[in-house]
Amino acid sequence: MDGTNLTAINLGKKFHQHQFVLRHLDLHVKPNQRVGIFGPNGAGKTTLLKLMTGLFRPTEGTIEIDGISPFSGAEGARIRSSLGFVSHQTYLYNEMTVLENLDLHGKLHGIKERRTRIITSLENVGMTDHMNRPVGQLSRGMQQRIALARSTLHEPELIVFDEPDTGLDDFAREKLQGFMQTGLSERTMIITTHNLELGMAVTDRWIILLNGVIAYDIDSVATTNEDFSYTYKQIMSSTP
Amino acid sequence: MKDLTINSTPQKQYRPGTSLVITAIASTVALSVGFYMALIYAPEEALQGGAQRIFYLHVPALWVGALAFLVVFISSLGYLFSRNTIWDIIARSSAEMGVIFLTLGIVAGAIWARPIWGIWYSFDPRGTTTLVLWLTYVSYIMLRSIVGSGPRTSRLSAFLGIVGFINVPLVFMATRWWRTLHPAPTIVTSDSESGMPQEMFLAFLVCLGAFTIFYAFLMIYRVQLEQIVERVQTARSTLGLF
Amino acid sequence: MKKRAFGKDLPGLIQQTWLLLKKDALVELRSKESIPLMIVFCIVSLVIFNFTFDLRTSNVTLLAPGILWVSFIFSGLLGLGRSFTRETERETLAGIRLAPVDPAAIYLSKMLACFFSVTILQLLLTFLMVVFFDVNLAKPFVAVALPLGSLGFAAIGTPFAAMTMNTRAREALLPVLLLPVLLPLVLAVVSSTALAMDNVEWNEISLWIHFLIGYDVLFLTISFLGFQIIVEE
Amino acid sequence: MNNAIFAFIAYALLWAMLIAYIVILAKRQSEMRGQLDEIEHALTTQDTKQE
Repeated sequence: MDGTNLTAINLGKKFHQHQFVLRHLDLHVKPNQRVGIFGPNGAGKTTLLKLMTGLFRPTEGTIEIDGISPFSGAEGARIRSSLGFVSHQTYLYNEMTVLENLDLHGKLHGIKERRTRIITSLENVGMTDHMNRPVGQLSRGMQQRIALARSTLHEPELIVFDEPDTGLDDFAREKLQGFMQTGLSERTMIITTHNLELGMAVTDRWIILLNGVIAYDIDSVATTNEDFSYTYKQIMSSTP
Repeated sequence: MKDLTINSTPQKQYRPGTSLVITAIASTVALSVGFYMALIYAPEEALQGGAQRIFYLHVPALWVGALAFLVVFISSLGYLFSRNTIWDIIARSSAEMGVIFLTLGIVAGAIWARPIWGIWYSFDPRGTTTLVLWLTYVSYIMLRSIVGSGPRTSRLSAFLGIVGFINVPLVFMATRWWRTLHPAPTIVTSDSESGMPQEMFLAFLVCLGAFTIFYAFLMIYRVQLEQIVERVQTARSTLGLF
Repeated sequence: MKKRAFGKDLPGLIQQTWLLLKKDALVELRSKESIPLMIVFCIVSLVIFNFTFDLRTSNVTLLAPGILWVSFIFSGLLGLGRSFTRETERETLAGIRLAPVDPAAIYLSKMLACFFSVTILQLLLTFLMVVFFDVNLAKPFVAVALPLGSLGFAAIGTPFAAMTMNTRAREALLPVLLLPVLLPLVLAVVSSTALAMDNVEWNEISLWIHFLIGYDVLFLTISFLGFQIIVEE
Repeated sequence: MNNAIFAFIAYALLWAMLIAYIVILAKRQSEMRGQLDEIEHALTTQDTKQE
C-alpha cells in the first residue's frame, strides 16, 4: 500500500459573501505522513478538513487526493470512499443500533464481507459487547469510539480527525491515542486538536493555522516538543 | 499580503459610465413622452372614462414585473452553470425591481377595478397568477435576507428563482381551468383591445417602451450599487485580516 | 455497460435509494415521531374545521375536498420539515454525504419516505372524513387523485425542506416558500376530488388528472436534477 | 368625471413610489461610496506605514 497524498493549491472558502474563512492556502501532504494541525478556534481548521473530505466545495483553488478532485464524478466518488473522517459530531443515528449504523455505512461504501469488517473495526475500538445497543443509549466516549469504527470501516488510506478527543475522559483519550499510534499504521493521517500533547505524540508534521492561513509548518524531526510548544503559545498569545 | 487588497476583487467592475447616463436620459425622455401621450394625447375611452388611462400604467408595470422575473430566471440558470457572482447580483437586483413594479401594477389595477368592476380585486386567472408571482418573489427576497449573503444563498435562491418562474404558467392554467369548470364570476375580463383607436394603441406602446427603458436604467444603477457594496464589504474583511 | 439515466449510474442509484429509505423507515419506526405528530395535528384541524365552518350534511359535500386537502397540506408540511431537521441535529446527513452517495439518491429516498408517510396520513384522513362528516369518498377517481397529489407534494416539498433545514425561522420559511409553488397542485387536487365526488365521467376529470401527472413529472425532474446544488456546502 | 380621480391617484402613486425608490438607492450608493473612500484611504495609509 503506497498511501495517499493530498495537494491543496490556492485553496479558499467563504460562507458569507465577503469573508474568507480560508484563503490562498497551499498544502501538500505526502503519503503516510501524519500531520497535526493546531490553532485557535475560528482559524479555519474544521473548514480545511471538511474541504479535504469533500463535504465542502472550495470557493477558490483546488484540492486533489492522488491527483483527483473529490468532485469529479465517478472518479471523485471513488476517491471520497478512500477517505475517513472522524469529527466531534458522531454522524450516527441515535435510534439505530451500533450494528445497523455500521452496516448502513458499510453498504453505502459498497464493502464486501461487511460482517467480518464490522467485527474487526469494533474490536479495534473495544466495542464488540455493545453492538446491539442503540447508539443513543451509549455514553459520549463510547459514541466517539463507534464513530471511529465507522470511519475506519472501509479501510481508508487517508484518515482525517477533527478534534476527536472532544468530550473524552483521560482513559478514553489514552485508548484513542494508542489506536492512532498502532492501529492506523501505513496510513496518511491529518488531525486537528486543542490537546497539543496528544497531537504531537501521534503526528510527525506540525502546522499552526491562524486566520485561515498557515502560520507555521515544521517537521517533528526538525524541532523538539518544547520548542514547538513555545512557538505555539507565542502564536496563540499574539492573536487578539 | 499585497494581493489581499481590494484591487484583486475578481469581478468585472461597472464604472458609472455611458450606459447609465444614456439610459437615464432615455428613460426620462421616454417616460415624459409616454405620460403626455397617456394623459393628453390619447382620446378618452367612451365607456370607462378617465379611469381607462390607468391602463397605460398598469399594463407596462406588470409587463416590466414579468420581464424582471424572466431576468431572474435566466440569471439563476446562468449562476448555476457558471457560478459567477455577477449573475447572482443581477438576479437579486431584478427580483427586487420586479416586486416593486408588480406591486405598482397590482395597486394600479385595484384602483382601476374599483370604479369599473365595483371590486378592488378579482381572483380571475390573471389576478391570481399575478398575486402568486408577487408572493413567490417576496418569499425569494425573504429567503435571501434570512439565509444571509454567501454562495449557499446564491444557490438556494437560484433554485427558487427557477422553480418559481416555471410555476407561473401552471398557476395560470390551473386557475383558468378552475374557473371554466366552476361558475365564473359575472365580470368582463376581456380588455377588448381589438377596437382600440390607433392613438390609444400608440400611447400604450410608447408607455411600454418607456417602462422597459426605465427598468434597464434602474437595473444598471442597482447592479452598480450592489457591486460597490460588495467591494466595501470585501475591503472591510480584508482590513480585518491585517 | 452500466445503465445510465441523466448521467447517473442507475443500479447504484436504486440500491443507495433503497438503503437510505430503509434507514429512514427504521428511524421513524423507532422514534415514532413524525407520523404520529402529523396524524394528531390532522385530527385537531378536522375538529376545528367542523366548528368554524359549522359542517352539516347540507354543505359538507361542497366543503369536503377543500377541508381534506387543507388539513393534508398543513399536516404534511409538519412532517416534511421534521424529516430534514432530524438529520441536521446530529449532522447525520453529512455522515451520509461522506460515503460516495449520489445526492439524487438522497433526494429519491427522502421523497419516497415523505410520499409513504403522507399516504398513510391520507388514508387515515379519508377514513376520518367519512366517519366524522359522512361524506362518500369511496370513488375510483378519488383513488387516482389522492396519490397523484401526495406524489406532487413530496416531489417539490423535499427540496424545499432541504433548502430551509439549516436556516433561521425554518418552520415559518418552509410554508412561505413552498405554498405558492403548491398552489396549482392544490387547485388540481381539490377540483378533481370535487368532480370525483360528483361521479362525473372520465372525460370531464381527465384534464385535471393529466395536469396532475404533468405537475408531478415536471417537479420530480427538476428536483432530481437540482437537489445536488441544495445539499452541497 | 369621477373616474379621472382614480387615474390621478394611480399616477401620483406611481411617481411617489418610483421617486422614493430612486432616492433610497441614491442615498445608499452615496453612503457606500463614502465608506469605500474611507477604507481605501485607510488601506493606503497602512501600506505606507508598512513600507
